Amino acid sequence: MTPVQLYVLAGVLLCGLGFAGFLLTSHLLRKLMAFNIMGSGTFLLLVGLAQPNNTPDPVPQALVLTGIVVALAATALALVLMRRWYHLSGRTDLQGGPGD
Amino acid sequence: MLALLIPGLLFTPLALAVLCLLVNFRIGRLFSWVGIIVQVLVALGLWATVADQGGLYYDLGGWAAPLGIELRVDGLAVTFVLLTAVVASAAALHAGAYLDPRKGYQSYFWPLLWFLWAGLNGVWLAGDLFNLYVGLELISLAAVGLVALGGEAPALRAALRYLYAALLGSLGYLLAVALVYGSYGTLSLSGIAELAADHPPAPLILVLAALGLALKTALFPLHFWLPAAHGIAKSPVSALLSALVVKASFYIMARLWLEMGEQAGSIWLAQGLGALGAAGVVVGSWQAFRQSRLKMVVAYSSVAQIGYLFLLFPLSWGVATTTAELAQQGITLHLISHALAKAAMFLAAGNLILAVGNPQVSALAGVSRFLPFSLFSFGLAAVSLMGLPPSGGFVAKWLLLQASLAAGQWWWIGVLLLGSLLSALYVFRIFRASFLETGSDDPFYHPPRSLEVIPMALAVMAIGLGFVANLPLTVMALPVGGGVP
Amino acid sequence: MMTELLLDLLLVVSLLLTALCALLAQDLFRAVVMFMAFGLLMALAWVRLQAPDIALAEAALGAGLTGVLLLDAVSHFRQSDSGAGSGESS
Amino acid sequence: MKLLLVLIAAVVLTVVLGQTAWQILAQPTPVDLRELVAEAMPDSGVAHPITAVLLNFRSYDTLLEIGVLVVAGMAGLSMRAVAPLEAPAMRTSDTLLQALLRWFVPFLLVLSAYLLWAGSDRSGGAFQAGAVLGATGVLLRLGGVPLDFLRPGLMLRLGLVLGFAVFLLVAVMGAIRGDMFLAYPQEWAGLLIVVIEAALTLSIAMVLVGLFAVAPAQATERDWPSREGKR
Repeated sequence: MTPVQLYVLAGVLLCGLGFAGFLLTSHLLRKLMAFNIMGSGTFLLLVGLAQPNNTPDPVPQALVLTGIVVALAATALALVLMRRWYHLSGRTDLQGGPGD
Repeated sequence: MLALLIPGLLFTPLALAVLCLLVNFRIGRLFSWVGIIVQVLVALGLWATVADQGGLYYDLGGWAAPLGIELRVDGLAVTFVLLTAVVASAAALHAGAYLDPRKGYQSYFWPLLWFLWAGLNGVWLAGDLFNLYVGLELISLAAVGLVALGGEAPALRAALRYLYAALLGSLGYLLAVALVYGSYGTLSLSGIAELAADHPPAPLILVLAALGLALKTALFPLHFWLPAAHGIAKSPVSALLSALVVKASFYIMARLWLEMGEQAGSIWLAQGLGALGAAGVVVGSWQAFRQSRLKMVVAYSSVAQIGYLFLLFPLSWGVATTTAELAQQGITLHLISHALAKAAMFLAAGNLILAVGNPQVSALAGVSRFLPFSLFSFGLAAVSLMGLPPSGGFVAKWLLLQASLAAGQWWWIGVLLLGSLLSALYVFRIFRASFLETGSDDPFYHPPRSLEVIPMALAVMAIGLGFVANLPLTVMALPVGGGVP
Repeated sequence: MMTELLLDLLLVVSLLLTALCALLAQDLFRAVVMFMAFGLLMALAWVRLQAPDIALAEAALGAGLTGVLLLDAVSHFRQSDSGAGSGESS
Repeated sequence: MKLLLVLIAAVVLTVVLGQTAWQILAQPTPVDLRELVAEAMPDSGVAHPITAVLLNFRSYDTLLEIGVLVVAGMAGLSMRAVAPLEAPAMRTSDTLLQALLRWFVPFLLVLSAYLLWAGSDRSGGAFQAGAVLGATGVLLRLGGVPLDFLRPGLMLRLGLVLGFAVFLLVAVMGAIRGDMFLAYPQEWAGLLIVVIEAALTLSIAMVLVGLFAVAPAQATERDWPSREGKR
C-alpha cells in the first residue's frame, strides 16, 4: 500500500462523498461545499493517477492549479448569485421563492 | 495567410471582451459591431482555406502536441466556427437594438457575450482534453452570467440551477479527463486516438464523460435546468444558449465518441443514450405543447430537438463505416439547422413578446393580422424545426432515416416521425392562438424593422440550408490533411 | 517506513472526517469552519504528493479565500438552519 | 427514498471509480510527459517546470482560466451595479486588528512579492502571489481601511482586466511576428513570463478582493448599523 495508492483511495472516497453531499443537501452553501470537496477529490485523482511511484509530474500539477482557480471562480460566482437570491427571496435553497 | 486567421479568431473575441468591459453599453455596441465584422470575415476565410486545403493542426505557443496544446482545425470544427459566427453575430445585432441601454448592468452584456464567443471558438477547435474543460467552464460561467444579468429573482433562480447543474457536469467530465491522463499519460485527442487501439480505455471513462456532458447538454432526464434558464433569459441570450452553448458539450461528447467509442463504448451505452434521446424528444415535445408562456414552449422544444442529437451514438456504434458517416452527416446537419432555426425562433418570439407586451401564448390573438412579418419568420423557423421539405431540418432527418435503415435499427424511424408530428403539435397551437381575431384596431407596439429582419434572415438560412446541404457536408467531412504551418 | 504510512493513513482519515463533518454539521458556521480545516489538510496531502505549488495554492485559495467568502456569506445568511442539510447518514 | 437512491448511486460510483483507478495505477502509461517537459525546459525561459507548463507550454489554458476569473469578477460587479443595497459599512474596526495589521500587511506584501519572483525557479508564481495579495486586501478591508479603488468604477474594472490584457498583448505579438499564437521569442521568454505574472498577480488579487468587498446584498440598513457616523 504505497502512499500514492492511499491518496488515490482518498480521492475516490472524496468524490463519492462530494457527489452524495451535492445531491442530498438542499442548502445552496452546503451544495457548494460538496462541489468543492468533490473537486478536491478529482484533483487528487488527477495527480495521484499520474504519479504511481510518486515521482512528481509537472503537467497534472499545473492542470490542478488551473482547476483550483477555476473552482474558486465558480464558487465565487455561485456565492454572488446565492447572496442576491437570498436577499430577494429570503431563501437559501431553490425550492420556492418568487416567480416559481 | 493562415498564420493570421487562427490567431485572429482566438484574439478578437478576447480583446473585445476586454475593451467592452471598460466602456458603457452604447460604446460597447460600436466596438462589438466592428468585432462582429472581423469575426465573420475571419470565420469565412478559415472556412474557405480549409475547404480547399484540407484541415491542419495548429500548435499553440509553438509547442508540439503531447506537451503543448494543439488546435485541430478540420472541416467539422471550421463549419461550427462559421455557424457560431453567423448565429452569435445575429444575436448580438438583435441584442444591440433589443436591450435597454439605460440600465446600468447592461454594460456587462458585451464582455460576457465576447467571452462566451471566445469559449465557443476554443471548444470547436480544441484538440486537447483539459483545454476543452477550461473552454467549457468559460462558456458555462459566461452563460450563467448572461442569464442572471439584471438580478431579478426568477432569473437568479434559473441561473443558480443552471450553474449547479453545469458545475456537476463539468466535474463528471474532469473526472473522465483524470482517468484518461492516468491511463495514457497524454491529453491530446489525436494522441489518444492512436493509442486507444492497443491500450483499450476503461469503459468508465466514456460513461463518466457521457453523464457529465449529457447533464450539460440537457439530455432527458437531466434537462431540468434548461427550460427555466432559456425561458427566463432575455431572448438574444436564450437564442445563444439554445443554439450554441448546449451544442458545445454535445460536440465534445461526439468527438470523444469518434475517438474512443469503438474500444470504450458498449452496446448498452450506445442504445441507452439513443433511448434517452428518443424519450427526450417525446417528453420535450409534450411539455412544450402544455406550456402557457411562449418562450417556455420554445425552450422545451430545445429539449426535444436535443434528443435527436443523441441518436448519433446508437447509429454510429458497431455499424458499417458508411452508415456511421451517414449518421454523422445527419446529426451535424440537424445541429446546424436547429441552431439557425432555434435562434430565429427565440429572436422572433422576443419580438412578438415585445409587441404584445405579454409573455403568454394566449395573448398572441390578432398578431397574424397586425404583425405578419414577425409571425412569418417564426413560422419559417418552425418549418425547419418540424423537418418539412425543403428545409435543412428535413434533409437532416432524411439522412438519419437512411442511416437507421442501413444500420437495421428501424425503431429510430418511429422516433423521427413521432418527433416531427409532436413538434407540429406545439407550433400549430401557437399559430392557432395568433389567428384568433380581435377588434379591428391595432393594439400592438410595432418593434423597429431592424429587430424583425434578423430572425427572418436566420429562418431563411435554415430553410436555404436544405438546398445547399451538400456544401457544408463535403467540407465537414474533410479530415486533418497534414500540418500546414 | 511504517510510521510514514501510519501518518499518511491518519491524514487521509482526518481528511475524510473533516469532509464528512463539513457536509453534516447542523450549524452552518461550524460546517464552513470544518470546510476550511479540510482545505488545510488538503494542503498537507499535496505536500505528501510532492506538489508544493498546489499545497500553497490550496492553502491560500482553497482554505483561505474560499473560506473567507463562505464565512462572509454565512454571516450574511446568519441563521443556523437546523433541518436544512439532510446530509448523508441522517 | 431519494436518500436511498442517491446513496446507492454514490456507492456504485465510488466502487467502480476505485476499481478503475486501481487498474490504471497498475498499468504503465504509454506516454511520459516528464521527459518531454525536461527536454523543453532549457528554452522555456524559466527554471521551474510547473511555471514553464503553466505560462509557456500550456499557456492557452492559463489565458482562458484568467478569462474565467474575470467573468466571475464581472458577474459579481454586474450584480453589484444593480441598486446598491447595503450601506458602505466597514465591518470591524477594533484596535487589536489594526495593531496586528501594522505587522501583517508589510510582511504579506513582501511574501507576495517573494512568491511572484520565486515562481521562475522554485515553487511559487502568479496564482499563489495573487492569492496572498488578495488576502492582504481582505485583511485591510476587514480592518476598516476604506480601499477606495474598490468602488465599482473604471479603476476596479481596469484592475480586473489588466493581467488578462497584458497576457493577451504578449500572445498576439507572437502571432504578429509570424510565429504561432502565444509563442514567446526565445531570448525574451523569461522576462515576458515575469511581466505577465506580475500583471496576473495584481489582477487576481483585484478580482479576489473585489469579490469580497463588492459582494452584493448585505443585510438591509435596519439590522446592520452603519459605522459611517463613528469615524
